[in-house]
Amino acid sequence: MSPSQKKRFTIIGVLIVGISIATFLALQAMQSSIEYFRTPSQIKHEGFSSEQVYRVAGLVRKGSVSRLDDGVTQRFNVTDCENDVTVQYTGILPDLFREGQAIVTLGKINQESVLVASQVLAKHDENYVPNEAADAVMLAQANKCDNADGAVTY
Amino acid sequence: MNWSEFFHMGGYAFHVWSCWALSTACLLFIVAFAKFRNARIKRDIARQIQREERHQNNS
Amino acid sequence: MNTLLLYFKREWQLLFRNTGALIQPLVFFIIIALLFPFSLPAEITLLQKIGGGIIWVAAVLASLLSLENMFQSDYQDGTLEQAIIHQRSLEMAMLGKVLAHWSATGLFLTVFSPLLCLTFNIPSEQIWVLFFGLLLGTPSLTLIGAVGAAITVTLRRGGVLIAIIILPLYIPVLIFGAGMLSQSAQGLEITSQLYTLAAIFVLAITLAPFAIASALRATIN
Amino acid sequence: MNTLLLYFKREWQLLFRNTGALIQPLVFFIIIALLFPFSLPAEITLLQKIGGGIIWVAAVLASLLSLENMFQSDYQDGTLEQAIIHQRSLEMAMLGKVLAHWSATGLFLTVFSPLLCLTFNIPSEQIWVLFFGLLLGTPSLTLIGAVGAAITVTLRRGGVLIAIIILPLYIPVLIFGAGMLSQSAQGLEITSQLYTLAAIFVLAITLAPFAIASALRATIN
Amino acid sequence: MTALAATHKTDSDQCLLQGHDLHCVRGERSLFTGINVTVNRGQCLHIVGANGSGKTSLLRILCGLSSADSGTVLWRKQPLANNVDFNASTAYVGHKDGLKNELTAIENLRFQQQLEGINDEQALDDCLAQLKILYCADLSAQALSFGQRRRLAFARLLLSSKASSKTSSKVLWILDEPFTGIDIHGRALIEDLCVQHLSDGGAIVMTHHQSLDQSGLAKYRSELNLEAHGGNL
Amino acid sequence: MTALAATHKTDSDQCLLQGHDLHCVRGERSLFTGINVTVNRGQCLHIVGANGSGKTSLLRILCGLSSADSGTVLWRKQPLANNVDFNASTAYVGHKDGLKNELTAIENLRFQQQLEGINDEQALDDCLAQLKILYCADLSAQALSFGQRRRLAFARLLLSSKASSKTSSKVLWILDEPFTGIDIHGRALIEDLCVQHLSDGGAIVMTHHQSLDQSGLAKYRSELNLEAHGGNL
Amino acid sequence: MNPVSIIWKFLVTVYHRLGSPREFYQIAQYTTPIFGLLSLVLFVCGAYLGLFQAPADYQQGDSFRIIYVHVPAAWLSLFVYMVMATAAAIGIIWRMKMAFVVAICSAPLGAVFTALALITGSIWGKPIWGTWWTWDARLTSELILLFLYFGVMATYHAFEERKTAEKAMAMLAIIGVVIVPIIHYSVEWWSSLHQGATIFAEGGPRMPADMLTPLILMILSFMFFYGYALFLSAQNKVLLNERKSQWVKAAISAAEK
Ligand code: HEM
Ligand SMILES: Nc1ncnc2c1ncn2[C@@H]1O[C@H](COP(=O)(O)OP(=O)(O)OP(=O)(O)O)[C@@H](O)[C@H]1O
Ligand SMILES: Nc1ncnc2c1ncn2[C@@H]1O[C@H](COP(=O)(O)OP(=O)(O)OP(=O)(O)O)[C@@H](O)[C@H]1O
Ligand SMILES: [Mg+2]
Ligand SMILES: [Mg+2]
Repeated sequence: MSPSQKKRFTIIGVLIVGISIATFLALQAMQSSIEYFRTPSQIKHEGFSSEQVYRVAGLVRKGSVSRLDDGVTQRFNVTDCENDVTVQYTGILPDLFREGQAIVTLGKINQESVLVASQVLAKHDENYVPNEAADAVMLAQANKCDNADGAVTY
Repeated sequence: MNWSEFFHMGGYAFHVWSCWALSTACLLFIVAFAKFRNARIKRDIARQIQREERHQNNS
Repeated sequence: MNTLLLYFKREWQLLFRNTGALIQPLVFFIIIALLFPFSLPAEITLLQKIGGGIIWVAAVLASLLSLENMFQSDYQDGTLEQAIIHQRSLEMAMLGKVLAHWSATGLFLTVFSPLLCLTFNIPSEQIWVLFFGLLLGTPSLTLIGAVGAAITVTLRRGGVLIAIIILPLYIPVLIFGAGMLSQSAQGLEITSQLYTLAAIFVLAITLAPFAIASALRATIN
Repeated sequence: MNTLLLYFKREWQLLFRNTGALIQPLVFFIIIALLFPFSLPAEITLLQKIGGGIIWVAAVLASLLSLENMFQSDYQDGTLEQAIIHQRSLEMAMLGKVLAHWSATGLFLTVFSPLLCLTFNIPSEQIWVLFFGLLLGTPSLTLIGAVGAAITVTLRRGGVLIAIIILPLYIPVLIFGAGMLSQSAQGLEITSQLYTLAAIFVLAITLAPFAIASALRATIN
Repeated sequence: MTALAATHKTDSDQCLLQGHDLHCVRGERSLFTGINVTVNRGQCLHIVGANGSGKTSLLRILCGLSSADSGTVLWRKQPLANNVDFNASTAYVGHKDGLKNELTAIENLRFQQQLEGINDEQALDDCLAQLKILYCADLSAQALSFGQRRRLAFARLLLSSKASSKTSSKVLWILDEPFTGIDIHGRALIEDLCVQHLSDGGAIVMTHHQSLDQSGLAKYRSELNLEAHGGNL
Repeated sequence: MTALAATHKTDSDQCLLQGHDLHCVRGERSLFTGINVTVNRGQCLHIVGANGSGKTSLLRILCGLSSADSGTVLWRKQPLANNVDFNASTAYVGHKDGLKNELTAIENLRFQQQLEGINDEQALDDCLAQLKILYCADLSAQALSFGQRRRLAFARLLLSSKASSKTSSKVLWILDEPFTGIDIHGRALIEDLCVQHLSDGGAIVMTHHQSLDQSGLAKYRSELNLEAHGGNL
Repeated sequence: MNPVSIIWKFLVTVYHRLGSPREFYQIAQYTTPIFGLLSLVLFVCGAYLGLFQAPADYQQGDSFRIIYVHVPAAWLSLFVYMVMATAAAIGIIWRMKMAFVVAICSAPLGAVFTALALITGSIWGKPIWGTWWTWDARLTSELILLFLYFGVMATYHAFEERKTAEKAMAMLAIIGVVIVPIIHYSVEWWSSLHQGATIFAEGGPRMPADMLTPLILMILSFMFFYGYALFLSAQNKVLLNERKSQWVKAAISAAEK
């Protein structure tokens, strides 16, 4: 083998080894997916500190939406069908906000275990359905927790 | 469906129309810009050819 | 391998000749540590909360800013030309240079980060997270940055161009590195971020030397 | 005066040749603005609170970092020698250079600061305070910095030395500038800070040219 | 030095570097076209041409720093790109010295030597002495005068040519205006070194603005005039 | 040019620059001691010496860039420091070109002209044409070849010497190895320009490694050999 | 002769003809209007179907019609990057002049598509999510893509010598290609606010045909538009690069008369 060829083989070898290690590590990373938000169950099990800002995601619990006395603050429960977190929010809610909708909220949890949200975002899924066929779908969505037999993931 | 209802877009007029308008405008701009540049390049090259011809006639 | 070590050694020799370059990251750190308390409203918890983020930003800026010099002086005095002509493996030579560069910026920075953390009152579990994050992240920053520096070596004030080129590739490292910090502050797992940083590092260290060498060959002519 | 204008003009000409150098502060700003959201925990009000301070720090860093290039390239290609030999008033010539430099970093920065404030959600009264603070403060930063740059011009990587020399003189500007901001956030008077900044500026612009010229004459031989 | 001659004279192949139909464009201008060069052992190719005629450009193409717009360069019949043998056998001294200002003269040389895997302080001193700059061995390169720097660059060239490790003796020297800034004695010195190199079976490609007729190189010289190769100035 | 000659020939004082007992130390070494020089109008002072003997150092002392360790330099009998007349009457071309890479050739010249408060595009073209580099007027200095850069530096010198404003015509040229990198034609060209300048009543201080005996400058020349002045190499 | 080798031969011919600037210029003069026309027709059909015929979504109502510009722009932003990087690689490996032209002409187009995807996405997100921006994986990575395009353009224009500029730009384009899979899979790898795949979802599109058809039409229209714009600007670039050559002068003189 001439020196030039030897060099070429070394390069190829290095590339193959390096890329396969990188792929392995990347796969390992995928195993424990990085979370943009946490679920109510996680909050429940791991506890919370009132200093921390939490981003919690889940479905709006059916029949939990209520308006406080001041007329602008709303309260509702966010659920993953196993545990709930009560959320309190002052401000304009996204248009998609409704019972059974998946949402993401951001805020601190106060002494009464109520998450005082500074932001409420709706999470739209990948299903597009015409208006005419909507009723059944919407009902199914709102009753998702009733139909589910475990935690719903988002 | 009548036109005003159509333009109203179920209350999302601003969002829908601004997106569509912006997209069309961008696409049109790309084409216009390319055509404009084409004309300018051709003009410049033509001028250069003329200059060279003049130069050759002189010498 | 020998080439790598030699270049590593020479780079360090040059740094020692020029103490200025050696203490650059430290000075930079001190500057940041000094400037922020002076310029932020006087709330004690504030610094503690944003301290980790600031340190990461400082690390990114420090690597970004030291990049311009990485190949520039070699290019100007002609040693780079010599390396291109003579070096059997330009990749190895440049890797040596880059690693020396990292050890003088990234490693330094990492080693001093706990000190900075203390001045920011950051809790000690977080200090470790920050430390390992920086240890894993800064080599990638330097390696990726070196590619940008190599592409722009012939340009006189390439600094900005490096920044523009490199920033998109820096952001992921920053996201995972700093993300690790805020995750751990919330008591969440950080293994996934660690793996990702490691993957980025391995990828960078295998590919960057080739990218650097071919960028240098392509732009110097 | 003519010399001043000519040097001012040429510096701008050089900057325009090199768009990189021209947009440097802007890019720097964008980078800082980008890096912080990536690296801080996700709180919307946080950025708003520390935004002003970050912008001041960015301004200080931007002037600090652009200093190294101020006389270096002139020294390396020999134009500085030419100026020393030929210029009847080296002071004026260098003042022209420095002002051009300021207009490309400090002024730019100041002009763009409101935009940055918007992305940080800073309230609009504060934007004005920040704007005028920067307008008054950045020239002093550049002038003071230029003295440091002149002292270190013959050193290869003088950047750090500049930083060390200059930082003590920068901190007062920073304290009064950023102090103004937190004062006004609490609804307090800010005239005293404004006067101090103005005094610093006048002092700097009278003394700096002489300091710069004699530093250059002394170090280049 | 005789070792170098002995090992290589046995090669049946005398031809080191070949350029076929080289063409170089810079900006809008075509500097030269249709250049064919062959560099054999024991030959000194002198490239002449006015300022800006493309001498430096040609040299840089020949040593692989830049690539021609068309045409090929061969080293011992192999293409230049990624040619490890070429890297090991060629030395280039251009307008830039390739010296580190922060290091002293001898440290600059030492680094070059270490790259070749050798450790021989004596050789460093010898090289400096040969170019009569031993007295500035411990000055940092920054403190050297213009001519002293050029001499130091030459000392480095010499060092790597002398190196006795298997593959790394430089057979081909590529010199861009080697006598720039060097005084009369130094010039004679360098010419002698070149003659020595050539008679040992090495080859040289150089540019120089004056004629080589009077010098010791005259009998090895062959000339390539770039102005004859269609550059349109 | 004749204007320059006319105005200045009437000066009773022919003596421009004087150095008394100059002594220069670099690092630990004393480069030269006891140097006395006088430069008169119409005189070309040729400083000779081996590499590293201190030619460049002397030139820089004479033009006020650095100061001697002892001894004084006088310009028209006045000390050099803060001497506005000196600044206006001297031009220096050293190893560094003093060109901005980012600017084109003609822009580099134009800046020089503007500094003298003149605005005359024709003159710029003339200077470039005189040095035969008009064809690269619009190339950025970075793209120029080594020799072209040197020529451009010379064009700038010429430009400021020609300038017709009151005080700013350069009477004294200080040239450090002016022929470096310049081809044979260019060299003849520059020699002619120097002769012209001398015969118009200017003066030149220069270093050059070869003898000036053969050149047109021979009859204006006086030589100062640094090696005779006690530098201990 | 078997069909495979015929096709192969044909491809090789096309490759060589497209590889020469002159041939490319001539071919482009015929193909450009075809691409433009196709794009226009598809756009009109898609817009008509999408704005008038497609039913409103049950949740988003009429705001979902933004999909017909958002998704084509977003897809194209990725597609253009792939084309650019491939062309850059071809240019570097086989030293093909036209490949660099394609790469550098794609960059601004890609940047526009990326900017469109970002802006339309933001406008859409405001009513639907309740925010126009959040630092979520999909949005962030798309923003990085925009910066990458800027970097590629800036690199090209920073160098004076064109050959160097092309190589430097190509290198950066190739390095940046890692971002494309990251953007595409970001919604799966990270729990993200942005929705997952609708069209290529598991078990077929999650969308009825009368919503899907206009979407497909619009995507095709954008694709052809990209081809059209690419041809236009590549022609400009070729003219500019080769303006000293004889054939350009001949072509321009002919057009003048
Ligand atoms: C700034 C905000 C947004 C950005 C940057 C963005 C970016 C993107 C990108 C890059 C894609 C292409 C992904 C791929 O091909 O793999 C995409 C697809 C898509 N986006 Fe967005 N998007 C944004 C907001 C939104 C919003 C608010 C919605 C609607 C709720 C939306 C709905 C979609 C849909 C339906 C697709 C097609 C999915 C498919 O591939 O089937 N996007 N977006
Ligand atoms: N971008 C450009 N546009 C036009 N011409 C250019 C460009 N870059 C370089 N050139 C020209 O290419 C030539 C480069 O020549 P090169 O440096 O090879 O000359 P040389 O023969 O070595 O000259 P010298 O004797 O002065 O060293 C110069 O004439 C220069 O003007
Ligand atoms: N710090 C220092 N310590 C010792 N010697 C020094 C130092 N700085 C410079 N020198 C010496 O001073 C001299 C400077 O010489 P100068 O540049 O004036 O030489 P020159 O005559 O112009 O030479 P050349 O012909 O090579 O241009 C050199 O010999 C150099 O070695
Ligand atoms: Mg040359
Ligand atoms: Mg000298």
